[in-house]
Amino acid sequence: MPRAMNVVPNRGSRLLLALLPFLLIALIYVVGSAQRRADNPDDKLLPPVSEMVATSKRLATEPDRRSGDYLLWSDTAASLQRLALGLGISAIIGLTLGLAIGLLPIAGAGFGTLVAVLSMIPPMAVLPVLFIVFGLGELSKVVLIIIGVTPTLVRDLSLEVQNMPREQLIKAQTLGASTWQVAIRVVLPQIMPRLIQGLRLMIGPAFLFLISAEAIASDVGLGYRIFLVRRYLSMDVILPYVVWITLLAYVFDYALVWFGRRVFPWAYAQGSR
Amino acid sequence: MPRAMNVVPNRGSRLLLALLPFLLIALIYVVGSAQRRADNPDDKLLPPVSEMVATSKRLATEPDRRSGDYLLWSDTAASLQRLALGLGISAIIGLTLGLAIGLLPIAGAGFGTLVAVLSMIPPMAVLPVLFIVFGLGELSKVVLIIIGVTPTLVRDLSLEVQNMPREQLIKAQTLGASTWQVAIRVVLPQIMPRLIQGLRLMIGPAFLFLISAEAIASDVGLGYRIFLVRRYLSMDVILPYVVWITLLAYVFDYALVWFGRRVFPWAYAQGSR
Amino acid sequence: MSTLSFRNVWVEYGNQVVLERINLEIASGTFLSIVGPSGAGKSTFLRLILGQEKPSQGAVLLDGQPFPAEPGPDRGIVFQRYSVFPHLTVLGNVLLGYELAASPFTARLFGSERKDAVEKSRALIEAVGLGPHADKYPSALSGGMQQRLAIAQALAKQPRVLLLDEPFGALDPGTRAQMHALIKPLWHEHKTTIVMVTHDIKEAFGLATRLIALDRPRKDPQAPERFGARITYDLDLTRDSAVPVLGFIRASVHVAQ
Amino acid sequence: MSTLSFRNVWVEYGNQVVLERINLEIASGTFLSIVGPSGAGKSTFLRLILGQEKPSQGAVLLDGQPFPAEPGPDRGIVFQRYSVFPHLTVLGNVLLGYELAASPFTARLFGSERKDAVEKSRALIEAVGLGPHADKYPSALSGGMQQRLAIAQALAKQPRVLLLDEPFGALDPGTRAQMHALIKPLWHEHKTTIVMVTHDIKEAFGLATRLIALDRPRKDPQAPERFGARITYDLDLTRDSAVPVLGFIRASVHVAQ
Amino acid sequence: SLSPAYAEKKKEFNIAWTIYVGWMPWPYAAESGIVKKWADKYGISIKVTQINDYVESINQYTAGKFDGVTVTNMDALTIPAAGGVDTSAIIMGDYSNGNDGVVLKKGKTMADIKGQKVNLVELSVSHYLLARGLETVKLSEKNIKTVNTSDADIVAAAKSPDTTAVVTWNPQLLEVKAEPGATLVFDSSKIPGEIEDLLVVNTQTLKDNPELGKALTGIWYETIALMKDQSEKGKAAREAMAKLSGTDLAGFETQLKTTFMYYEPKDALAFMTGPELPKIMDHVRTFCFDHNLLGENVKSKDAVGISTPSKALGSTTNVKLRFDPTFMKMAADGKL
Ligand SMILES: Nc1ncnc2c1ncn2[C@@H]1O[C@H](COP(=O)(O)OP(=O)(O)OP(=O)(O)O)[C@@H](O)[C@H]1O
Ligand SMILES: Nc1ncnc2c1ncn2[C@@H]1O[C@H](COP(=O)(O)OP(=O)(O)OP(=O)(O)O)[C@@H](O)[C@H]1O
Ligand SMILES: [Mg+2]
Ligand SMILES: [Mg+2]
Repeated sequence: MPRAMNVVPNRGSRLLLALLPFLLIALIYVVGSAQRRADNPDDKLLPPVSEMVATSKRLATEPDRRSGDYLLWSDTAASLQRLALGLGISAIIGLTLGLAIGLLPIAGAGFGTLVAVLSMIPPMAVLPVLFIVFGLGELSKVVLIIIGVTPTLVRDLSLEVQNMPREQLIKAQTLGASTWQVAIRVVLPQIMPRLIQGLRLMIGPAFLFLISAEAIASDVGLGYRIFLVRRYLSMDVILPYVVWITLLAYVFDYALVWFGRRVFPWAYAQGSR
Repeated sequence: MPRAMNVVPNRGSRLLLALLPFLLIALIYVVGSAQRRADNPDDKLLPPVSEMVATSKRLATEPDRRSGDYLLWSDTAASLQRLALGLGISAIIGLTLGLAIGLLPIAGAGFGTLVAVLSMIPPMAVLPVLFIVFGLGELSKVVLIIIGVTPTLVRDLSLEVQNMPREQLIKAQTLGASTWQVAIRVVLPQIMPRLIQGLRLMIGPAFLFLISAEAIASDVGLGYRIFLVRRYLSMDVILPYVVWITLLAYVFDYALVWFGRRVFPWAYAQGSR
Repeated sequence: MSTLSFRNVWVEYGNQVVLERINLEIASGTFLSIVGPSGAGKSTFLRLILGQEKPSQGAVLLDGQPFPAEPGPDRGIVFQRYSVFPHLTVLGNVLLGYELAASPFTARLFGSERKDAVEKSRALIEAVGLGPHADKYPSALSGGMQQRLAIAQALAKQPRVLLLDEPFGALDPGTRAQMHALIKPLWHEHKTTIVMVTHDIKEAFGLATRLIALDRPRKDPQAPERFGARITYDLDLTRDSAVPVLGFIRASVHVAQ
Repeated sequence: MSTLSFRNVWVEYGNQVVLERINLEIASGTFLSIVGPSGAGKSTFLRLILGQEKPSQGAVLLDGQPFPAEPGPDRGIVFQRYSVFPHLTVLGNVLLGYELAASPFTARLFGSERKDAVEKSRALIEAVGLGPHADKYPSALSGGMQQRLAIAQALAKQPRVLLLDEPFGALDPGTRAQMHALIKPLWHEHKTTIVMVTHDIKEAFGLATRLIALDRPRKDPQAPERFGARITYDLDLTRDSAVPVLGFIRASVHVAQ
Repeated sequence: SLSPAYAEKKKEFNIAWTIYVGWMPWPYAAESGIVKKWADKYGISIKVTQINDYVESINQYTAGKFDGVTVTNMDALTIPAAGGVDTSAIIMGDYSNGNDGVVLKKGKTMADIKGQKVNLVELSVSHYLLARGLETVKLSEKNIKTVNTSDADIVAAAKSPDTTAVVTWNPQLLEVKAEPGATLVFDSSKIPGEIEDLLVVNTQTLKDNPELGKALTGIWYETIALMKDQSEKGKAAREAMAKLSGTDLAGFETQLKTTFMYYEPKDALAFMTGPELPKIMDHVRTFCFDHNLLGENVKSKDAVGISTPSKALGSTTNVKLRFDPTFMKMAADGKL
C-alpha cells in the first residue's frame, strides 16, 4: 500500500471525485426539500428543484407583471454594469496609486499608512456618509465597490512594485530612463499580471459590496431582487439567483485568467525571472 | 536634480508625510462640520469633534442606565468574541482542508473544485438562508464569518502546500515519514506563517461579515449599535465606532505580525529556503 | 548485500523515450558517479532507484527484490536545493529522522528517548562540522553548510543507498572542495552505496569508484525524442588508470547535430 | 578620455567600515577585474561608480568630474541575475534603450525612427548571437542567452563605462566559456572601459587587462567590522607575465582568524 | 433543526420582537420581570428576543424558529400565512395613527408626488400606505417610481440631495420629517385601523398550548397599563421603553401620540370582532395580490383564507391567518 500522499487518481476518477460533493449536496437538498414539503405543502424554505427551474424560466423568459421587464436579464445587466464600473475604476486607481507608492519613496511615505488604515475601515459602517456624499443613485453603489476593493489593490500592487528586483530599476536608469519612463515602460507592464490576479481575488468582495449596496437602496439588480423577495422567503427566486451570481463570478474569473494569459504571455511562461 | 524615484525622504520627513493626509482629512472634517452646523444647528451628519468625544466618553465610562453595561465595552467584547470564534474556527478548517487538498491528490480532486465554487458564492446573498438554517443566536454570526473567510483561506493554504518544493516531501519520505507525519511535521509548520498572512488579509472581510450579521439580528455588538443608531443618524456614535473598529482591526493585524515573527522566526529570516 | 540491479530498463513519457535498455549491476559499497548532458535522464535514473518513477519496461531490483514504488528510509537523497527543512534548526533537521521512526503518531520524542536521539544527532552534526551551529535555522547557514546538514540528515537513517542529485552544483569552487573532503571519509566509514549525479567531470573522477555516462547514442534531428539515453561509458575508477568496464560503445550510428 | 579616479574613498555604514582608503585610477579602455572574498565590498565598489552609493569620504571622478549621484546612460551594468526585462522580447529589450532616449513622454518609437532603431538593435542582437531568438521572451532563453541579451542591451547605449557584477556566476562552465569568447571581441570593438567583479580567478585572469583584489588586510576577530577592505593586489595583465602595479601590499598587520 | 416548531406540548416558548413604538412593551416586560411572572403562573417559560431587522424576525417565525412574533396585519398575511404557516393574531396592540407617513422634499401636497422617485421599504406597510395615498389623489403606482430602501438606512437616504420623496415609519419618520423643507403629505391617521400592530403565534402551537396565549395576553395588558399610567412609575416605564428603542422619553412620547393604543382589552376586542376588520383585510389582501405578495403562483386573492370573528375571507379550505379574540376576551373578562 503506497502512502496516501502518493496515490494519484487518474483522469476519470478525478472527474468523478470532483463531481461527488456536488452530487451529494444536490441529493441532500432534494431529500430535505421533499421532506419539508411532506410536512407542509406550502413550505417555501427548500422549494423542489422543479419549482426553482420553473421560477427561473419565468424570470428569464416572461416579462414581469409590474414592470414589464425580463427580471433576470434586467437585474443582471444592472448589476454587471455597476460591477464593471466599480472594478474598472478600482483597477485604474489601484494601478496609479500602487505604482506611485511602490516606486516613489515620497509617495510611499505619504500614502502608505493612509492606505493601510483605509483598508481597515469596514465600508458598510460608513454607508450613511456615502449616501449623503454620493447620493442614492448608481454612483454610491459604484463608490461602495471602489471603497471596498481599492485599498487592497493598492496595497497589493505597491508591494509588487517594491518586491521588483532593484536591479531592474537600476538597469532601466542606466538605459537612460526617467522616473516617468521607468513607471510606464518597466514597472507598469510588469505589475499588470498582478493586477489581473488582484482583480480575480476581488471578484468575490466586489460582488459582496454590490449586493450590500443593492440591498440597501436600489430598484433593480441581483442583490435588490434577493433582498426584496427575502420578505416572502421566496427561496425559489433566491437560490437560483445565488447560483447565477456564483456562475457569473466564475465566468468572470475565468475570463480574467484567459485575458491575462493572452495579453501577458511572458508572465505565465515557466521560469520567468 | 535626481530622479523622483531616487529621492528618499529622511526619517523626520517620512513621519511628517505619513501624518499629512490624516491631518488633511481631519481639517476637511472640522471645516465641513462647522459649515453644516452653521447652515443647520441640528445637523447630525457631521457632528463636531467635541460632541463625538463627549459621546465616546459617555459610551465608554458611564454605565448604560438601562442595562448597567458600559456600552462600548460590552459591544466590543461581544463582537470580538464572535470575531475570534469565527476566525479561529476558520483557521482550523482552513488548515485542515488546505493541508488535505494540497497534500493528498485524492482530496484535491474531491474538494478542490467545491472550494473554488464555494469561494465564489457571495455570503451576503445567502445571509437569509443562513439565518434560517443556523438561527439567530451567536452561531449564525460566527457561521457567516466562517463562510466568508474559510474558502479563501483553504484555497490559499492548499496552494501554498502545492507550491512547496516537491524535494522536501520526497526527502521526508526518505526519512521514513508516513503521510500523517509529513502532514504534521513537514507541511503544517511550514504553512503556519502563510496562515498568519492569510488571517491578516481576512481581518477586514471578517469585520465586514460580523457587522452585517449583527446589523440584522443581534442585541449587542459593534455592528448592532451602528445599525441601531442609524435610524436616528447619530453620527456622533457611528463615527467613533468606525474609528474604534478600524483601530481594533489595526491592533489585531499588528498582533498577528508580532505573533508570527515570534513563533516562526525562521519564516521571517532573510533568504529562507 | 544491497546490490542494485537494472534489468533492461526503459522509461518513456508518452512518445518520448528518456532511457532505453539500461542494464547495470551496482555492487554494495560502490561510489557511482553519473555524468551526461542536460536532459539525458540522470535525475530520472535516480528517481527510478528512489521509487518515485516506475520503468515502463524492465525492473529495478535491490538485492534481487523489487522495492516499494515510493521513497522510503532505505534510500536517502540529497538534492541540489531544498534539501533541508527551513522550519527546523540544524539539530531539529537531523533529529527528525529519529523522531519519525520512533513515534508514528506525534512524530516527537520526549524524555530519555529524546536524549538518546539528540546525542546521536549531535554526533552526526559534529561529523559534518556543524557542531557550533546546531541551534541555527537553515536560513542562517550558507549553501555549503546546508548541504552538509542534508548529508548528516540522510546519514541518520543509515540508508543502504544514498542518492546525490548534483549536490554541490550550487556551491562555489572553494566550498565544493570542502564538501569533497567531507564526503569521502563519511562514505568510507558508513559503507553506503552512493549514486551521485554531477555536471563536474573532475568531481566525478575525484570521488567515485565507478563512473557511468548517460547519453543518446543516436540523435535524429527530425525526431529527437524517438531515441532514449543509454549508458555510453562505464569506467572502473578503482584501478590505477581508469579502465572501461563495458568498453567503448559510443560510435555506431551517430547522425550529426 | 573617461578615466575613472578614486581619490581616498571610504564607505561606511554606521559603525561598519566597508571600504577604506581606496585610491585608484582606471584608464580608458581598461578591462578591470575585481576579485575578493564575499562581503569584501566588490559590489559596493561598483555601486560607487554607478552613482547608487556616495562615498562617506573622498570622491569618485569620471574624467576629473564628479558624476551625478544616480545611475545614467553613460554607465551600463550587467548583473548576475534580473538583468533583462521579462515582459519584453529580446528585440524589445534592446530597443528599449533607443526608445527611452528618443521619446521622453511615451518612450515608444514609430515609423521610420522605429525602423532605424530596430535595425540597430537587430545588429547588436546578431552580434551577441541571438539573431534567431529576437522575438522570444527572456523566459524562453537559457541563463547564458539572457546574459548575452543583457550585454547587447547595455552596449546599445554605448556607455563609457560598462560594469559587470559577477555576470557569469550563475552559468555552467560550458556556457561560461562561450561568454568569454563573446565578451573579449565586443570589448575590443567598442573600446569601453569594463569593470568586472568575479569569483572565478581563471575568468579574471583570462579576460582582464588589469586585476585588483579587495580584501581586509587587518582582521580583528573582536570587532570585524572596524576595518574596511582595501586593494590588496593590483596586477597589470597586459605584460607577458602578470606584474603587480602597486606591488604586494598585503602582509603588514594581520591578526590571525 | 430545520423542521418548524409545530405541535406537541412544550414548556419553552420563543417570541421575537423588533423596535417599534407599539411593540416596546415586550422588552420592557421581559426586563422588569412581568414576563417571568406570567409565565410562572402558567407553568411555562417564555423567551423574548430582539431582532434588529424586522423582515428577518418574520422570516424566522415563518421558518419555525419562533413561536410568536410582533408583526403588522399585512405582513402577517404575506409572509407566514402566504408561506403556509397557520398563524393566529391573539393581541391587537394598536394601529398606526400617523406613525407611518409620506414625506415630500419637493412639493406640498400628495398630488405633487407625481413623477417622483419614492424611497421606501418596498412591499411593506409603507408601500401599502403609499398606494392608499395615491388613490386619494387619483394617481397610481404607474405615476411614480419606487426605490427599495432599507429601513435602517432610510434616514441617511432622505438626507441625500437626490432623494425627494420618502415613505417610512417611526422613529425614522420623525427624523425625515425634521429635514428642512420636508412636508408630511399623507399619513396613516388618514386610514385609521388599516395598519395594525399585532402579536401573532403559530396556530398549532397555540392549540396544543393554550397557556401560551393566556400568559402572553396577561403580560401585554399588565405592561400597557403601566405604559398608560401617568404617575412616576408609568413615566419610568416609558422612559425605559424609550431607551430600549434608542431614543429618549420626549421622542418616545411623540411617537406614542401617533399610535392608537388599545389600552383596554375590551376596545381591542370590539375592533377585532367588529365589521371593520374584514373590510380592512379585504383591502389589504387585494393590495397584496395586486403586488404579487401572496406568491407568484397564486391565481386569485382568495387563495389564502383569512378568518375574522365576524366574517371569513377567501378560501375556507386553506385558512392560514386567523384573528383569534379568545384571549383578549379572557383579559376583558378578567379571567386570566
Ligand atoms: N514527468 C515528466 N513528464 C514528461 N517528461 C519528463 C518528465 N520528467 C522528465 N521528463 C523528461 O525526461 C528527460 C530527462 O529528464 P531528467 O530530469 O532526468 O534529465 P537530467 O539528465 O537530470 O537533466 P539535468 O542535468 O538538466 O538535471 C527530459 O527531456 C525531460 O523533459
Ligand atoms: N545598505 C547597506 N547597509 C549596511 N551594510 C551594507 C549595505 N550594503 C552592503 N553592506 C555591507 O557591506 C559589505 C560589502 O557588501 P558587498 O555587497 O559590496 O560585498 P561583495 O564583495 O559584493 O560580496 P559578494 O561577493 O557576496 O557579492 C557587506 O558586509 C554588507 O553586509
Ligand atoms: Mg537532473
Ligand atoms: Mg556582490
